[in-house]
Amino acid sequence: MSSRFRNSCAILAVAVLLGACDREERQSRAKPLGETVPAAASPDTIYPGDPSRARYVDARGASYEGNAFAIAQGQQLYNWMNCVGCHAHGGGGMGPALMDEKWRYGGRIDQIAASIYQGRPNGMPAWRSKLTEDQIWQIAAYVRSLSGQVRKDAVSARADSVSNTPPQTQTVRQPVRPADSDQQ
Amino acid sequence: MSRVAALILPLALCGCAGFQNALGGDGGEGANFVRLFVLFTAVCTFMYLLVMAGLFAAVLRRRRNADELTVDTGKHHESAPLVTRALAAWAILIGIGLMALTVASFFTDRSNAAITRDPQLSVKVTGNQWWWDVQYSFADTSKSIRTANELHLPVGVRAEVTLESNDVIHSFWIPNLAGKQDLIPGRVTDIQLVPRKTGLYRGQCAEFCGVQHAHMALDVTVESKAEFLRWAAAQLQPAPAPRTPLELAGYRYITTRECSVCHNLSGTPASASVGPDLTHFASRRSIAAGTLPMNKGNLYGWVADPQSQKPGTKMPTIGLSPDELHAVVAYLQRLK
Amino acid sequence: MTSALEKAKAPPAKVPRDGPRLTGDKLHARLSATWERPRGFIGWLSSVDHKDIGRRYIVAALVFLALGGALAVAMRLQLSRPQNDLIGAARYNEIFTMHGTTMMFLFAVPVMQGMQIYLTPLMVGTRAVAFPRLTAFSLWTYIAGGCLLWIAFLLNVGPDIGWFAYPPLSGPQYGVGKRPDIWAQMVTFTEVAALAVAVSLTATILKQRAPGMTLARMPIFVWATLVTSLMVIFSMPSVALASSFLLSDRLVGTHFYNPAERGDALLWQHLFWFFGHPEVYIIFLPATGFVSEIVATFSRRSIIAYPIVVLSLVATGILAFGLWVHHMFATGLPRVGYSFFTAASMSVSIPTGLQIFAWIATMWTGRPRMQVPLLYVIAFIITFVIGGLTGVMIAAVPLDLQLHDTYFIVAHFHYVLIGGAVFPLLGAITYWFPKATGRMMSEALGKISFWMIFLGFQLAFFPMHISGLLGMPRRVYTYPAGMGLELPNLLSSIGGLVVALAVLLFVINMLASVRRGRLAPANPWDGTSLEWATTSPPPSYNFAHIPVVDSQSPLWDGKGELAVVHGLRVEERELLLTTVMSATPDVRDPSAHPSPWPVIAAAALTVMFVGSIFSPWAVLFGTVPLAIALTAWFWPKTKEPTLEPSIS
Amino acid sequence: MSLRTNFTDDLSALPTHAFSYRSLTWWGIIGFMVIEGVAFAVAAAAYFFLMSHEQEWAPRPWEPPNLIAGTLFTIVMLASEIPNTMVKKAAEKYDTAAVRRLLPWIVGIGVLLLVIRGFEFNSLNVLWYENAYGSIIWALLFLHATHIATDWMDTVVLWRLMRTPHGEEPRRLVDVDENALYWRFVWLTWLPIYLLIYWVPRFFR
Repeated sequence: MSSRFRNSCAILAVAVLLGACDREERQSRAKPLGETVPAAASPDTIYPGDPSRARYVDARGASYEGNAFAIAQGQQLYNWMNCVGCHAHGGGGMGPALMDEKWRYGGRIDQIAASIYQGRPNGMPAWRSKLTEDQIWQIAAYVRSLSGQVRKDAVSARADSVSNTPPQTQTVRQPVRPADSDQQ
Repeated sequence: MSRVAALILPLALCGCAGFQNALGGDGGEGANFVRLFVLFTAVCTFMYLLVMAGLFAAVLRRRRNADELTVDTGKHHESAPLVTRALAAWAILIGIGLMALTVASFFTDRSNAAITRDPQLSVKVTGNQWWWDVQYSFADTSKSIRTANELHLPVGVRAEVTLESNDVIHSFWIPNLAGKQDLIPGRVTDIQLVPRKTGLYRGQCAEFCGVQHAHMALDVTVESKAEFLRWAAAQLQPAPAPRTPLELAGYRYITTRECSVCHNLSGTPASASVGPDLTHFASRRSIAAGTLPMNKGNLYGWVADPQSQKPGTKMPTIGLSPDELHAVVAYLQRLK
Repeated sequence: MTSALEKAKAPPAKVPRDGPRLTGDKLHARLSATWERPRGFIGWLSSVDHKDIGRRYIVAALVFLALGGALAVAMRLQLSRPQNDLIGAARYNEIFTMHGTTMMFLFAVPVMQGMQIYLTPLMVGTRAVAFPRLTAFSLWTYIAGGCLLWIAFLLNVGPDIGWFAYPPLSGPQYGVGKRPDIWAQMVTFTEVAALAVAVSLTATILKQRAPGMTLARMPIFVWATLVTSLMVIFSMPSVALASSFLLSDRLVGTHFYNPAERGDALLWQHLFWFFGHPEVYIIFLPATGFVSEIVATFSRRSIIAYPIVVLSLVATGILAFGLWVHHMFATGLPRVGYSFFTAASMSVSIPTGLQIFAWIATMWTGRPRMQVPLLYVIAFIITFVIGGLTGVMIAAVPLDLQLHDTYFIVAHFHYVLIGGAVFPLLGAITYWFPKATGRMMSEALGKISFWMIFLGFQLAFFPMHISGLLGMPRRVYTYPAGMGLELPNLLSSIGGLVVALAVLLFVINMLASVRRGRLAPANPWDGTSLEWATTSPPPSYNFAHIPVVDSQSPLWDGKGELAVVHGLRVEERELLLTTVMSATPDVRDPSAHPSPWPVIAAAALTVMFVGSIFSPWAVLFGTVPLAIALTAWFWPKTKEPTLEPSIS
Repeated sequence: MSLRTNFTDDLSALPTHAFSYRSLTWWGIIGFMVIEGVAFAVAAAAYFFLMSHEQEWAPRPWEPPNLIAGTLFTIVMLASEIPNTMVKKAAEKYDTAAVRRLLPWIVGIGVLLLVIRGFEFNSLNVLWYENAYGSIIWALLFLHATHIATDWMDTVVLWRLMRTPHGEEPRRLVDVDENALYWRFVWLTWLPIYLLIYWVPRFFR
């Protein structure tokens, strides 16, 4: 066994370890207690436009994105807060679809969190002071999974409810692009 | 003194001490359980002693002809003359014992089924991770009581509890009153309770249901009919109005902020049903499904940081400011 | 070139065979050359010797016992006082899931099968198991499954759903991450392993018994092995299917357990317990086999009522399939059905009661020698009968509805599984240790650890009956003070520590005795079955000549003489097949040579199974390496066929 | 104490192979057939368990599966028993040449069956993730498809092996005989599954 082989084995093992940790970590509370607005809520992300030009990326998103526990919590909150009422199970209705590739206010997790936090014109309420930031991040993580943006090993195939979408684990990853041409 | 009692009573097995005790026998089924359990224990102990007597006699008995039926005599295949008859007798004894126990069990089962005909009170209990949603419905359909994590029952009244689950399988178990019954998503099950003695009891989820399975208890109060009616009348009232400025601040916070998206307080704008109903929260014996006894200190601890009291509970740690915390606790305490 | 027909009719070739003219040391040298595994690490991996495989099975299972035991100690520390915060809720849930899963799937069943793999060919007087490579494959599959579970646990992906993993808690919505998938796939691994062993052992027992060993002359342990192997074959497909359904619910969104889409969460419970109840007897019946062997040897007489004991084994095996609903009394099924399952559950105690009678009567009429194996048997009877009687209690619906899912049940199944299976196992290890290693275990150390285990066990588990009656549900990571639960839990924790120390002492005794124990003769206890006819430890080929049997206790009745048949080849691996009922010699059959392909196939299977946790396509692509490995496994390695066949 | 050895019979004249229940591998194959048979039976029990909750089966608005592909599959499957029996008979008569001639046919039929099986999945009128009815039908069909696939693989390997000089070995003909036996198991188990997938959802509408 060459030392290179051994090293790569070790690296692989560490990578698996970290990957598993990230995916399976169960955070029962947000790490920074009582922090303020998600940083991505700077003015240029509130309005339609190319989200890739957004100036700030909120680093906290990384600990929610692809975390199975956060996504599961987000899924439950999505139902409890009746997001289904407007967005259905991602297919959209009164509100825009969440499982396609069009994102008017940006499809990054921090941008989605900002949209939930601040609310958006034409009916999306602001959830600030209704949900904790932790919960908003969790919902954002779940919303990201609807269009296949997160790792498949962290999402659940279905909820224990009436199914009206193909299994989440089989969702094709949609490219994230602005929906400037699309008027809902 | 109470510590000494706590140490001695379980060993004495007298069964009158605990308020969550299968040997309490304070309800119809519970009493049947105690009778049947005593019978089974007696029969089983008898059989056990018989086996032990045989075992020790076989091992320790002094042998007159030391190697009567052993390899050394070459007669190791042979059987002692008594063995066949003893074997037959033993088989018959086991058979009779089992038959008797089966019959006893069958009649107890029938008696359990019989005492619970014609329910006089119907309650619906819904299991959630990790709390109980409790709804009373009455003949007058305009009236209904919704509460959580507590069950009030009038003594001697046959109550039918309908059981459902919103998420995973739970099991409804108030050992002093009756056996368990699972709450299974997609199914409706039921259990009949006939409390015989007034008192405070405790029930607990008995089917593993996730992280906080250990903290999913149910406070049971069996009281006289009059007391029950008084309780019910109080429960039918909307949430009390705030009286002091501090309570008012708490009322505002609870009914407009994070609390209101999950909890219901009748007569206020908070009308969600994700979490336990809080209308008469302060009249209950415990916080968070038996996690903490109800008192001011625990209330502060719970509202400030539920995740440290019951890690994994669905109630988030909001991060209230000290002023908000004082206000919220003040109003919660008002909810008698 | 001769045709197949001519070859089939050709007389046997002139090749060296065992017999009066080839015996003793010369035969030993030649048979060893044929039957020993190749040298080196690859040779070690390639071994198909049932003694190697059985030993590895047992050692691996004991390692898992130690791991599971460490978790038990952790749980007992957490529960030693109320409101303890030593271990958090989430971690505690992982720990009890791992404890139950490890003990049931990675310790209890494999250790029994390991003993069976080791002992069965020796007891029936043959040179190898029926399918040596399949048995080797099973070993590696089992180890891969165990490693999967434990590596996942160390990587913080340990399952946290309890060892019977009820959906919806284990389903896609509430079973978060890959934790339940790890559990379900580990089940698949161990089922594949257990089924492979069961097929191999069944064929060994039916077709490879020594000439003259009719069914009525088989040692009781072989009977127990036959019954449990058949039980494995009939019960395990059910759980394999259930766990596949669970995986597909979680991975591709099927709805087997989703009531909102016409599925049913109770489907899992039916499928699981249809396996789960027989599973208990799959663990327990081999233990009764140990007991029967030990009792006979140490009482210095054959077992009383042999036909009754055998019928009891068979009856228990059959009845075990009619009991599964008694795990589901609280689910609200129709009451009429309950009465049937109550009666059936209680009736299981009849065959077991008869077996206990036979053991006691054997000791009564014989002359018991109080050595460590027999001490364990006596402890077994004292302990197991308590577990059996509490089992009768919980078979009654009104009692079960109170006792179900409480610490009373925890006490009950530890009494039947530790008292009923682990005590006999420890006795059996002491009993057959000299056969396997050539050295005796220390009697003094053995007695010390025996008393510690026996008394520590009672201290640990008897109070659990009380805590259960006082209303303590199982699987809680903590309990409130003031309910009277403090003392029973503290006693249990102390007892648990004593048991842990005692098991450690037992293992130390094993390790020390392997190196420095007293050298053992071929038949140190004056036993009667065929494994004592060969040397300690047995040679790679087990028996120089295949023994002939004409009674239930061949060595005692042979009076120092052993009748044998001869004429098997010595340059090739060859077995003697006999007829199923009367065991008359029928066919000379080649036996497989060592091969690295079983371990490679197990590795390919591991890739496929682990991959299919993450993607359904792994099932498709994973078959390619597996098919290659299996083809290479079966493909003959010699260029030309020989007149006398071989499996190379 | 070592035992005195007392030689009795000489076994060197015993045959080195035998067909049917005298063969060791036959018992192994029976063992695996029982395991898989139990798996099918349990799957069928699960099917009836799920069905017992429903008023209609297939539940509306789902249509029962289309019959063409499944029925065609069944016909081909039954017809395959003819060459299968011929191979089995030839093997028992040690007719290596006939076995070598017939095995490619069996392999070909296997390919045909796998192709039709693909169309069967297409004709179920329900997807596995739509409801539990769809899940169990897909599971049954998939479970049986794995048997077709494994036996086909097995036959291909055997066919290649029979074409080598090893095909002249009598034991290989025992392998052929047992492979044919397994094929009988595969088509016998198909018949009830065919009814469960295609006909029961029609009868209970």
